[in-house]
Amino acid sequence: MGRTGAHPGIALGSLSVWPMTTFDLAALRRFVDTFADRLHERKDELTALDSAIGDADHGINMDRGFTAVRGKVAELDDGTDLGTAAKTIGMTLISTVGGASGPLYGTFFLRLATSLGERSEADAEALGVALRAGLEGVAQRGKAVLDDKTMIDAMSPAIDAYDGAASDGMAAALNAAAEAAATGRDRITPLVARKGRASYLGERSANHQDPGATSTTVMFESLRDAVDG
Amino acid sequence: MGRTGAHPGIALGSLSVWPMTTFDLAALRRFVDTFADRLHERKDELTALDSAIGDADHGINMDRGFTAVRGKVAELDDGTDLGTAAKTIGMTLISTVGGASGPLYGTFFLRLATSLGERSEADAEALGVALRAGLEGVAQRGKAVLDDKTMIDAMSPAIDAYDGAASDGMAAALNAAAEAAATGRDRITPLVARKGRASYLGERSANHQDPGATSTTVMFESLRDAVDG
Amino acid sequence: MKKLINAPDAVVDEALAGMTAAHGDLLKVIEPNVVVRADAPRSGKVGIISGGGSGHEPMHGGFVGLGMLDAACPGAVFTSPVPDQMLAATKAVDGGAGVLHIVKNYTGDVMNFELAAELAQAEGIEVTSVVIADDVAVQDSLYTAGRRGVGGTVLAEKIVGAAAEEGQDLAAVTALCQKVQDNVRSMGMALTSCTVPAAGKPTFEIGDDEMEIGVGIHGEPGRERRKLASADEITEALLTPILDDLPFGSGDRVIAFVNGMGGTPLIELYVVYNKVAAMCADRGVTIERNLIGSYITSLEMAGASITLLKVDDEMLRLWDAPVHTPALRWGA
Amino acid sequence: MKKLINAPDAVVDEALAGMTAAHGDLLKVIEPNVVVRADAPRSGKVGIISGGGSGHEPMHGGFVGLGMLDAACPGAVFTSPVPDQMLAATKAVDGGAGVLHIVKNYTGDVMNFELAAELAQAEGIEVTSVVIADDVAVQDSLYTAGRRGVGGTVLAEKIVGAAAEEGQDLAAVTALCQKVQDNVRSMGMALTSCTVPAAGKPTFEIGDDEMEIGVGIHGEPGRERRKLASADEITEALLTPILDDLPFGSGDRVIAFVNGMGGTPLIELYVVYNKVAAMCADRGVTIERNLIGSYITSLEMAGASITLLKVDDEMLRLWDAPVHTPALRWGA
Ligand SMILES: Nc1ncnc2c1ncn2[C@@H]1O[C@H](COP(=O)(O)OP(=O)(O)O)[C@@H](O)[C@H]1O
Ligand SMILES: Nc1ncnc2c1ncn2[C@@H]1O[C@H](COP(=O)(O)OP(=O)(O)O)[C@@H](O)[C@H]1O
Ligand SMILES: [Mg+2]
Ligand SMILES: [Mg+2]
Ligand SMILES: [Mg+2]
Ligand SMILES: [Mg+2]
Repeated sequence: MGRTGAHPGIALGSLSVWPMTTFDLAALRRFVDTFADRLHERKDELTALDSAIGDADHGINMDRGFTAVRGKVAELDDGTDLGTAAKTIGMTLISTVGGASGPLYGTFFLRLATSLGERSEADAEALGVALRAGLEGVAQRGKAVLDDKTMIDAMSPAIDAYDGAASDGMAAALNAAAEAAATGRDRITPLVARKGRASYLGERSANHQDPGATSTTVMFESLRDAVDG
Repeated sequence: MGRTGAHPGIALGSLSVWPMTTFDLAALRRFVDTFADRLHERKDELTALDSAIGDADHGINMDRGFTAVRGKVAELDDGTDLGTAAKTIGMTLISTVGGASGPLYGTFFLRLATSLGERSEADAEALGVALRAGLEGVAQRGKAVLDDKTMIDAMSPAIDAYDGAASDGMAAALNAAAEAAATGRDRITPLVARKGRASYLGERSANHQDPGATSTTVMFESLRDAVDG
Repeated sequence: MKKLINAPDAVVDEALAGMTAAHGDLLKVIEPNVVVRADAPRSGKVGIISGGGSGHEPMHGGFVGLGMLDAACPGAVFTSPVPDQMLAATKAVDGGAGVLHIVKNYTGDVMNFELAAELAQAEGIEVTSVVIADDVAVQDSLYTAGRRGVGGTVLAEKIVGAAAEEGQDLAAVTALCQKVQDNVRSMGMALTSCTVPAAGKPTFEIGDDEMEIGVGIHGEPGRERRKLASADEITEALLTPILDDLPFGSGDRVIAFVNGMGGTPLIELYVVYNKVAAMCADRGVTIERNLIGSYITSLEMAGASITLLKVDDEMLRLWDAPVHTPALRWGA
Repeated sequence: MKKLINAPDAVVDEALAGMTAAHGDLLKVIEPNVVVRADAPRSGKVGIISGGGSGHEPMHGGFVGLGMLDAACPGAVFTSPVPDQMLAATKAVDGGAGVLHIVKNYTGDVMNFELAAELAQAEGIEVTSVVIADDVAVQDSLYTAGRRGVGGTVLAEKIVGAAAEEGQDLAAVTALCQKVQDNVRSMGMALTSCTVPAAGKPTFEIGDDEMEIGVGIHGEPGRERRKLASADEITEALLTPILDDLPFGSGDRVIAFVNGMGGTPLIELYVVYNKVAAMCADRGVTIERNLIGSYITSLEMAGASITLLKVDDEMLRLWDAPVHTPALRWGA
């Protein structure tokens, strides 16, 4: 599941053909494995980014969190609905990551959970709605706005791009999201941080890549590859 | 004064001609200046030797002490007797150097002072007697014996050599002393220290030059050059 | 990386085990990694809890005990603890009079404490929070994360802990903590970086003739890199912005706190204090009490911070009140 | 050289000025550089003095005050003080009941204290001396300088200070100090060297993967250079020789002291203590009290030492007695 569906059809009320990609527990598990793998591989890179303008723990934090998440998600029954699964991810992150990224990524997945509810599958639209709910949770929790040089600057354009491409199907939308996240990550590199630890450096935070925007980009790439792959 | 005397003569009861070199306050002042200069120049070298097998302060200690001694000796009246002058050196060293070298060098000069007494000049023999009294003071105070790898291993052969050459005059005797000090200093380099801080290193103290034996060699060289100079 | 540790992942747990072994009379460690006063909960007493990343020892675990904290929540090194810890701490120390959370102003700490407070309140425990943000190296602004919480936290925990110990209620204790926050200012500097155990290498590179001015307590670079200077110049660079910020002026009475970052020996802190005393005297500021030592650290970083707290008789009385914790002890 | 100092030659004097400014209630500094208890001399009380090179802070100046030292004589960095200091200290604290000199076993310290004791006795003051030589890294021998005095000195000063404070006479206090010396053993190690300010560069070079085992407290190399090891292995390498030397055996009661060398943070000392506690338990040795912190240091050296003192009820009672000094304080 989670690949282009076996029975494509014409979406009601739409002129275009919606590829029948859906997001289900298997896709979510692939996403978690992919993201956890990549965080582990890129742990030192993320920590090095955080050394320059933070406290040298972002890679360590994310790796610790998703190692725990991977274990929890593996334990879930195959019949678990998406809301319960996403809630497990969110709760696990909150309980294991700490720092800024723990509550932020944790809230992201908790809001996803609320939005996905008892669904066992989400179509492109439902996933888009859920992702936007996640983004809003992160924004509320962290009170960061665009250009504060945080993960928001990767997450927000990613979800805008997702919405813009959603009519082309989940795979296309997630591809657009991953590319927009990377663009957002790079766009803010020259900026001076106004939120998070990097803000304490003032002008010295400019011209450094933000660790959180980087891990968020990895998250959207993992999501794309888990669905598309 | 302090050079080969202006009126050389035949020593009574001796077949050889004793050059009439005497050691007086002017010679002592030259000695102090020379030794103080050289300790200052070689401060880092002595401290480096002490870094290897001690606590990295021997050059600093000796320089501090002889800087103070130089000032005190400069203040002495020109009519000051040798005993008083040597006592000033000893007391100043004891009051300013600290560490092992303070009491040891201090005792050396205090014993010299007692031996020289109210003399205003010392001939080669009297100086030899005084130097040996100094050596005995150092040995009593520090309880080191030959081959313990301390300043004793430079001082003791130096004074033996002095005595052996005293009949050739003070200059020759001091020359022999300086050479014997250097030989003693080098002879003990391979040894394992049994006294002082270097002894705490056990076998690791072997094959390092002893700082105190080095400064003692500088002392005898300064004495030679002050008299011979 | 040269450290007396067994494995990067084990440092925090093993240090907590060492604390438990050493100070069983004062504290215990409960799941999930919460240092709790041995006699908690104390009925009718407001519970005082704090927490933050590890690597700042003795803060906060070393301040658990009579007259100071009821519990401390140590996160991973330099990573704020998770809400589960603060929730467990809050429940463990609640004696029915409510619990104050003393939070250092870092995004992570603030969010994790907030989550815990929400959960505790949902379980019926009254929780208040005061955020300490005393670092004058960071410009204060509504549009940023604001100032960091640094040395002032130690003074707040001592004074507020004394008030709770003598039975003041949650509102009074909370107001007092806010008063300390309003009157305390700090600034720090680093001669060297430090190495997060799990990262394995120094957070930043720094030349032999350089220093970082305006650092926090997480091994992060400071506001500015400068040429190494004398202790007097460094003290001026830290203390002048502190004095000017509140501002502290003639007639003011203060507690002066000279703090080592972990790798700086006490002899150097006294050299710094000597200049602090002279500068305060010049401004007519009276140092009523002082604290000199490494109490809020950044692992093995070499460097120091200075904190001044403007006090009144009441704050002084609470400062002098008995305290018995692993790291601060007097009158008991 | 990265230090918070103004000039190498000024460090000791400025640190003493800082101590005076900070702790005027406890101590004063008299010429020639002697830290004296503020209320000295105390009539009828045996005076306890110690001293040694500077660079070991808080030892000894930080231990001057109620229930510990009456005076401390700080020499230049790592250089034993001069007899003038000990003579002035002895005269300043003599309350008619005599004065005990607690001397760490270094040739320089022993000789300078000896000279001072002779001078003081010549002035009619009764002086006794006890030499502390507790470092098991050094083989004990009649033909060498013997063992160094290290961590045991701190415990001796506390216990003996308490005995003097409660009015024990010179003979009793001297015998007690000797008893502490006879029952205390220590050993230390270094991860890094330190830099004597006047020397300007590290005393020894050491690789990133190396450590020195069996170091003293003067930045000197140790008995042996080894590959860096885990905290548990290091603790075993230090504690096993200590346990075997006295020896400490099943049923023995001890004070365990884990000491930082100046540049090692507290979190690491707790990791070490965790292993010390486990090893003592394994041997059936009961840790009755502990002391964990940087109390006898080598400037900014990273490293640690371990000290065990076998105690009886009387020594424990004196350990627990009130002490109020800049660095150690309880019960007061
Ligand atoms: N207020 C905020 N809103 C959104 N993201 C934030 C905020 N503060 C920090 N971040 C993100 O968190 C990242 C740092 O995470 P991490 O290093 O794990 O936590 P900490 O800063 O507590 O050490 C930053 O790079 C940034 O992208
Ligand atoms: N017991 C002793 N007898 C004679 N000389 C000694 C003795 N102990 C040490 N020394 C000498 O003192 C030198 C060290 O002096 P110094 O470094 O100034 O003192 P410290 O060892 O106290 O730091 C050694 O190199 C050695 O030559
Ligand atoms: Mg971080
Ligand atoms: Mg030396
Ligand atoms: Mg962090
Ligand atoms: Mg020395």
